[in-house]
Amino acid sequence: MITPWMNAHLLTFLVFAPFIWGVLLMLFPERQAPLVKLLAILGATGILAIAAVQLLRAQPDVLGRVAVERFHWFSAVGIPVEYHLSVDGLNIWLVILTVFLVPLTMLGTWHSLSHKAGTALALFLMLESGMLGALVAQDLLLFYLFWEAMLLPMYFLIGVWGGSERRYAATKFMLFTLSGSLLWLVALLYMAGKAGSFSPAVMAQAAAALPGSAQNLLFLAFAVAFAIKVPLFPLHTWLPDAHTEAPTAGSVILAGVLLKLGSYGFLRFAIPIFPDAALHFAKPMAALSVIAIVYGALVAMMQTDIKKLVAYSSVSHMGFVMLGIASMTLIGTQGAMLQMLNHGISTGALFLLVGMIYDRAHTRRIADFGGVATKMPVFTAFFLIVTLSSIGLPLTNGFAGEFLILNGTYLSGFGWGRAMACVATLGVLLSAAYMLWMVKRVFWGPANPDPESGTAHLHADLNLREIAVMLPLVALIFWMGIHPSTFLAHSEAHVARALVQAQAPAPRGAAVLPEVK
Amino acid sequence: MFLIFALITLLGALSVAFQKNLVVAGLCMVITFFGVAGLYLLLANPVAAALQIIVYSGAIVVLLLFVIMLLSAHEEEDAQSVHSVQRWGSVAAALALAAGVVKVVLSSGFLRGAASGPAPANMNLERVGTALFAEHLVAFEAVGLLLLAAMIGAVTLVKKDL
Amino acid sequence: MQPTMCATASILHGSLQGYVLVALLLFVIGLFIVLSRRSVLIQFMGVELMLNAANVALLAFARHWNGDVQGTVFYLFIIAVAACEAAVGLALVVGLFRHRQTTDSDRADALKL
Amino acid sequence: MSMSAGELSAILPLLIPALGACLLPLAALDKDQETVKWVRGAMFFMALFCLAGGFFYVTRLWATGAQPSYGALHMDRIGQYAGIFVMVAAALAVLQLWDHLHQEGWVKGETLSLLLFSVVGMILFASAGNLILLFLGLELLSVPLYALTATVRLRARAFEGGMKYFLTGAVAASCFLMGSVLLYGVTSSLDLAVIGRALGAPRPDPLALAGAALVLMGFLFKISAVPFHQWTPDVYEAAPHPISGFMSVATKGVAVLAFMRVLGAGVPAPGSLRIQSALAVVAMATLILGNLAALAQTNIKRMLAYSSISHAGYILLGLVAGTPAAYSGVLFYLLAYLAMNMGAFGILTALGLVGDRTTFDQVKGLGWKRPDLAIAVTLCMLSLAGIPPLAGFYGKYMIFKELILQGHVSMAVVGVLASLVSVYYYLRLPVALFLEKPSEKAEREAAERPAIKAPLAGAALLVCGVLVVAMGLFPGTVYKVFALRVVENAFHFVR
Amino acid sequence: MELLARILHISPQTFWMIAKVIIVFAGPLTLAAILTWVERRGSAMIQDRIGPNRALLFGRWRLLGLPQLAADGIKFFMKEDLVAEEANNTLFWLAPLMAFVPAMMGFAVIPFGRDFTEAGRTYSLSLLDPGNGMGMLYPMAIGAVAVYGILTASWSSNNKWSILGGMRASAQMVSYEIGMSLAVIAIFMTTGGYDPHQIVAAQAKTWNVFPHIFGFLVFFTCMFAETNRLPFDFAEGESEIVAGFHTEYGSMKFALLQLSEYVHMVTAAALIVTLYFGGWQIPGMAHPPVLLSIGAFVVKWVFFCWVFIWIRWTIPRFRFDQLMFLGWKVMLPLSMGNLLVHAYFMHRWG
Amino acid sequence: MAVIVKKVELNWVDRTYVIPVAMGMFITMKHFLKQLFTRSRKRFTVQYPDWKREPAPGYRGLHELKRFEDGAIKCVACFMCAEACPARCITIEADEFGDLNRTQGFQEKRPAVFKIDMLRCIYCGMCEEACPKDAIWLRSDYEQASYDRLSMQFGKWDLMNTYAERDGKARITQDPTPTVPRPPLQS
Repeated sequence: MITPWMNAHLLTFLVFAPFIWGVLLMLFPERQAPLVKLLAILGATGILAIAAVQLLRAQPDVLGRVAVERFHWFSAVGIPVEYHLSVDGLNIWLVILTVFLVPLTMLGTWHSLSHKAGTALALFLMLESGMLGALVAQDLLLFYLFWEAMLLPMYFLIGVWGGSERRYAATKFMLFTLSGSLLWLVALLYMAGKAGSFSPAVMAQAAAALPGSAQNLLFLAFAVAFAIKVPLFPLHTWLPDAHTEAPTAGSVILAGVLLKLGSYGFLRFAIPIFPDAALHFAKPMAALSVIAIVYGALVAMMQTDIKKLVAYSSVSHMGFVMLGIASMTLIGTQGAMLQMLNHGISTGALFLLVGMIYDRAHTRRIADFGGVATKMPVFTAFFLIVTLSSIGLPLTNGFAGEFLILNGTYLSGFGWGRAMACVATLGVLLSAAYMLWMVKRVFWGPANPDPESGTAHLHADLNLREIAVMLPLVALIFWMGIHPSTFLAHSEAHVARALVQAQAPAPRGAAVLPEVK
Repeated sequence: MFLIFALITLLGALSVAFQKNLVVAGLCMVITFFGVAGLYLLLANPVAAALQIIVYSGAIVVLLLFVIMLLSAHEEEDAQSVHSVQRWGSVAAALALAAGVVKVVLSSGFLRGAASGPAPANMNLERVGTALFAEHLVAFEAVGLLLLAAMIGAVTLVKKDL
Repeated sequence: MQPTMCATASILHGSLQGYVLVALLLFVIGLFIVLSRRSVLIQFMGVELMLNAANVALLAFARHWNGDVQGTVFYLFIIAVAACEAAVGLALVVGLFRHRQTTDSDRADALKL
Repeated sequence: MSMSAGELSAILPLLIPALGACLLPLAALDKDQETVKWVRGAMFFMALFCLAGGFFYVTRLWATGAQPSYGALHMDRIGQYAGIFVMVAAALAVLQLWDHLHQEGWVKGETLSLLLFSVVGMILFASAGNLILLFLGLELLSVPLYALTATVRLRARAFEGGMKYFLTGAVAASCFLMGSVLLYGVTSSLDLAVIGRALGAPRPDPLALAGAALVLMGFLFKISAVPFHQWTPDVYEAAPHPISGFMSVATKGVAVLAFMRVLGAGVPAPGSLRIQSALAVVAMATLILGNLAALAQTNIKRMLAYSSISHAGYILLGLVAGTPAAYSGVLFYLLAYLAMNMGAFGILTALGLVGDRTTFDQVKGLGWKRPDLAIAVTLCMLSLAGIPPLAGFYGKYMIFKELILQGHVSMAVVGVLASLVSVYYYLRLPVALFLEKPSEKAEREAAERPAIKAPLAGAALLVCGVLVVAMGLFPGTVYKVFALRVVENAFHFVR
Repeated sequence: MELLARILHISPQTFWMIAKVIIVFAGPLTLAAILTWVERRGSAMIQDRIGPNRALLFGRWRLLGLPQLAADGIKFFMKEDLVAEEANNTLFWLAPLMAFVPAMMGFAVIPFGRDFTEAGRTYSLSLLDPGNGMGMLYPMAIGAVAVYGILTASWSSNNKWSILGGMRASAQMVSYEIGMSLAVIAIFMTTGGYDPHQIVAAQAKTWNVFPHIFGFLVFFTCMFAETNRLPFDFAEGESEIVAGFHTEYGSMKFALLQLSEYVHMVTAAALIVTLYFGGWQIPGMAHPPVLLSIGAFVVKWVFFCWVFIWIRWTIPRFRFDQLMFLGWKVMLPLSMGNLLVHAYFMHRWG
Repeated sequence: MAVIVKKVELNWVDRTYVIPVAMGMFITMKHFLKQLFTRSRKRFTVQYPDWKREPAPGYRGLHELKRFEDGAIKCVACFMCAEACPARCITIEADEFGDLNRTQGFQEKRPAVFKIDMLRCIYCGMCEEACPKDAIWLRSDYEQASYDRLSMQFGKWDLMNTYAERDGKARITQDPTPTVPRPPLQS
């Protein structure tokens, strides 16, 4: 009896089950924290299981969608708003990534939530709801609702369970994100007024009828909102603060999923609705992405805090994603898709590892460590694998994504594309530099002799729970590096469709559409 | 006659504005009200004139003076700081407003075109009463409520052992 | 020039224009009192003058519309309202005075940004 | 002289609370009201009972779709909407008053009576069809509020706030009156519809314009839009918390409703076009000033007061857009505003912040003690900030969308930026509640004070929180059942 | 009338107006002056005394003490005119006038005799002709203003007692005016008009005092309050506040204040007669001759003036809280009840 | 000696005031009518300038300054009366005469000026109470009126001579030399 219902309302279930589960968890008293943690992890795992099984097993329909829900929700002020959720090739892996990361993170941070764990986990589940909702929403207003709804749990996660500067970081995060999205809302409402609908397809038609300058402005409003989330270079300043101050779990999810929503927004909405404008702005976007790559890497190199370093490496990596999207080529965009997943996995894993060492040493300063390898060999092994993946060593996932992106950029239609690809390649080198330098300073060499140092506090290597968390991640890293087409296959058609709209007026770009397989 | 009453009204009001002494200001108010009542008489509305005197002069200002005497606040207190900005600002604003008013009145086509028609019969209580209880019954009841509310409010505010 | 002279003359002789002018000037004076004076009681008088100004205009208009009885009815209501305001306002003045021993609105400054 | 059933049904929603208001002082005559709990309970129950009676009556009217009128009193959709709106707000306020007055040690039946009078005035104001009733409604709603502001006489600031409210309110009422007199003079009619038609003439007389401007001032004062807003923070700070909440919600709402009736009576034309542009300027100023001033506040009540000013700005934006859809958006917004602002003010009572101790410092860390209340108020705050998917978002959404559709994109941008600013100060309350540790002094004080019990206020707050969420989840239903019907049935200019 | 007018070379209306003004101003004023004597003599007799009898006219005729009037007048004129140093000079001077003038004005609407027609013109025996639209509202308005004389006098004296007197007077006037108005309104209602002429004409059959006995009681009591006469003379209650509002007054200003009280009394008596005792009507005579009607009016009028004095020397002064109690909790409900009962009966049978 | 005042409880008839007032008016009218028909000579009133009543023994009228048999003033200018006077109407200037000490006993002073402002005096008798020498008495004379203020300032001689005629003493206008020994001061 539950199966047919589940099939019909799978997405609704996916979106709202974590939320309801979280609300239920909040009802437990504080002293039963272990039980709550267990329940939370079980719930999240259950959702992961359902999502993975149901989504991957389902047969896609004509439009490549594996699950759809669509009905009229309400129509305030004359414009109908639809409750339209669907999972297709563009978002299926992101959805699975999300449901995958959440239980892992919860398990990985079992001990790090010292107080009010129940509330934190509940917020975490609510955050999962928001992210899943935003990923599967196909109606722009619905998307906007989920988009904003993600903010609050994250805000409180940073604000309550964060580090010493948590209020500053949380407020900055909130205001940055909101300022973008509110302006976007204006553009959104404008478009909705023009189109009479919140459906992206209808909107795209309406947008095509608008004059070019209007399109550009509207696209900018969309793009700025998404770019803040990504974050693209000049708008990135909230990210290091948020990452540094957030608790480990928050950082993982922030890096793993939240940032992806920005680039996903580009792919799903901004570019399909305003293809002309997107093309018009492709070059500046690419330029900004390149700056982000190089700048992020350079700044990361200067960091003394491991977590901040990882945070800036995020800026750099997300710059790759944006570069791939901005290249407006199938190959580049596919690379971006892959890079999104890569970054989710590897940076998430990095943050988890940083959290693990922080739980032991209570410090994250690079200078406080040294010779960790001697004390924690298993941990070092995992860290090294993830680092290499982050650098983009062939056979790890990072390589596949970055390669495709650089390839796409090189082939992109606009001028300076090759130069940009070259400069971006520099980013890869730099990432190797900062990561390996950090690894060297932290893990190798003699143990830090200072009894107050972080190394001195490291007494135990990873326990079984932590290994259990890391193993699937490492497995994924290699799987994606060796056989990326598992992940690329789903999205190809969609990316192509999105890009065809963008490329149509510019046959020059269409000419360079290569076959991936 | 109009001119006389109008002048009484306006000069009375002006002297309220510039009178330091609260009681004298109150008495100037009474003068103003008399001027206004005179205007009402000229407007063929003796009922209004009588009520003006009964209610405004007979009740409201008496109450006001009563409070002034009760609080023995006969003189306006001296300014704490030099409020010349506020003072002159309000003078300027008032002058500007007055000029605006004159302009509006002079430029109003409606007023200019208003010929003084045949003098209507004096307003009397019968007509007023009929209108009051036929058309405006709801309003009348509302005023009753308003009075009650004001009474309860005033009692609530100042009764010693409420 | 001529119309102005004419207007002046008709105002002086108590045309509708004249009454409205007097009413509005009275209104402005009342407003001025409220704005410029410091004593709450005088400000209160200013409010009463403003209500009166409305009354003058009202009855002038009522007369203009052939002795429209509605105007007088409205006038009655306004008087009642003025009485209500007087009651509550004076109660507030008395209460304020009990607390702070002043009727000066400038000194009632406990509530500020 | 007998009344027809229709006339009776038109006046009954006013009559029920009025009856309660008249009877309550009799109950309050009992000198034992300070000591005997059941007397107090009976008074509060009576007030709630009257409100509930009125409420059910109006909702029945609403459900049947009847729009009776009695003379110039039109109990049409606007009136009924106002009735529902005001009575819900008043009921929430009464619930909170029970706790607040006990905390302040000033439990008086007269307070409830005045509240009910104000309720009657508000409904009258919103359902008035001619200038006389409109003015009387205005006075009947304000005069009790003047007194209510100063009602807890033990507080030193009470009278000051009351005095300020009275003086400014009386001046505004005088302006309103003068304006309506001028309108009457030009049109020879007191009927709003006739006046509206006359104002719609291609070139209205300057006198009529002056009158319209003065009337507009009166409304703007009640809505607390910017040049006429100075009273708001002082009065809200001085008044008892539930009364502040009630004032901020009901007064504004009713003023907007009445204003909509006045605007709706006149067919949009050159005259009203000028009013629209004036409104636009006012709305912009209100938004900017309200939000910026709210940033600087340390007192929760003052912050909420400035926030209510800024919300006046959003509402005015809706009126600027001026289409039926915008009007219905405003109506939805008002409902949302009712829930969220009553909740926001409710937290003060629910946490037992007595007197002037309503700064952010006083609530630091209290969220973990009463998580249910804190979550509810956080929801209200987020809704005030317009964060989806809560009720406040949809209100803003509808207004902004109409605004954009009408081509006022820049205004929408300003509005959006303003609401961005507002997020900062709205978050300060959740931040203080959850994110900050109480200062040692506050903890010591809290330990010395007896435990605060505010079950009713807490319940009211939770109700508000639930309403905020519910309206966020089912905006379509609320919109269709409440907001749209008003516009469909009460305005005759739906295009 | 025509003849007299022609002799004076003015129109009959003007002549009649002048004549009326003279009558209306001279009549009450004279009566008031005489009343001061009556008060003294009457009080003396009530208290088993003789009263003033020392002043002799031309050193010979005692005339029951009447020359005392002239002596007093002369004395008032001759006395030194003192103004307290801290007093507000202007208002101190104006106050007696402000008390006196309204007192004189109140009489203007009272019809003191039957209208008569001569040479096609109707002459009505009241200063303001009927149908002026003010009717009985006029004396009520004037009565309302009368308090300013007392208030101004009391405040401008800058004397504690005076101010207390003034405050009492203002509170008292405001309180009693309401009951009074409601009582009068009941009469308006039953009469169907509010012009004194109409009211008098409507009393041809029955005087209002019979149907309106409660209204009469209220009105009568309120008149005492409005005229500041004992038992309600709180403005000057000399046992508590020296001489109240006129503590600082002397000489002619005091005389004016004192006289205004008497004029008030005269007007009040005339009002009572007009409203409740049929004015100039004589029971049993439908159309009395004009002079007879004037006579009837004067007789009633003088009688009520005497009643004022009579009561003064019978009843002691109330306490202030009793006064307020009486005004708000007895007079007001009573007059309201009166109004409602009459309204009911009119609705039922009228 | 406390007086117990019983609170009068009014019944409802009394509280209407109407009937009691009517009764009172009836009483006053009775008096009025009775007087109206009584000849004035038969009324109780003392028609003052013509008829005068002898004041009661304790009456406090105009002051007298007492003197010894030799005519010298009893007052020793001790200022007690001036101090005691609530109306502050007594002005004294003392005069020393030490050389006459022996005949005078221990008395060293007498008033050079003893003035009472009769416009201020309230005839309370405090000076009489205060006087250690019984030198000032308030007696029966109550007819003091004059046409100017100055003549209401009673000096030492006025006060000593007012009752002289009535008591059969000579009027004096200067202090006589004391001849009779004074009684010694009581300690």
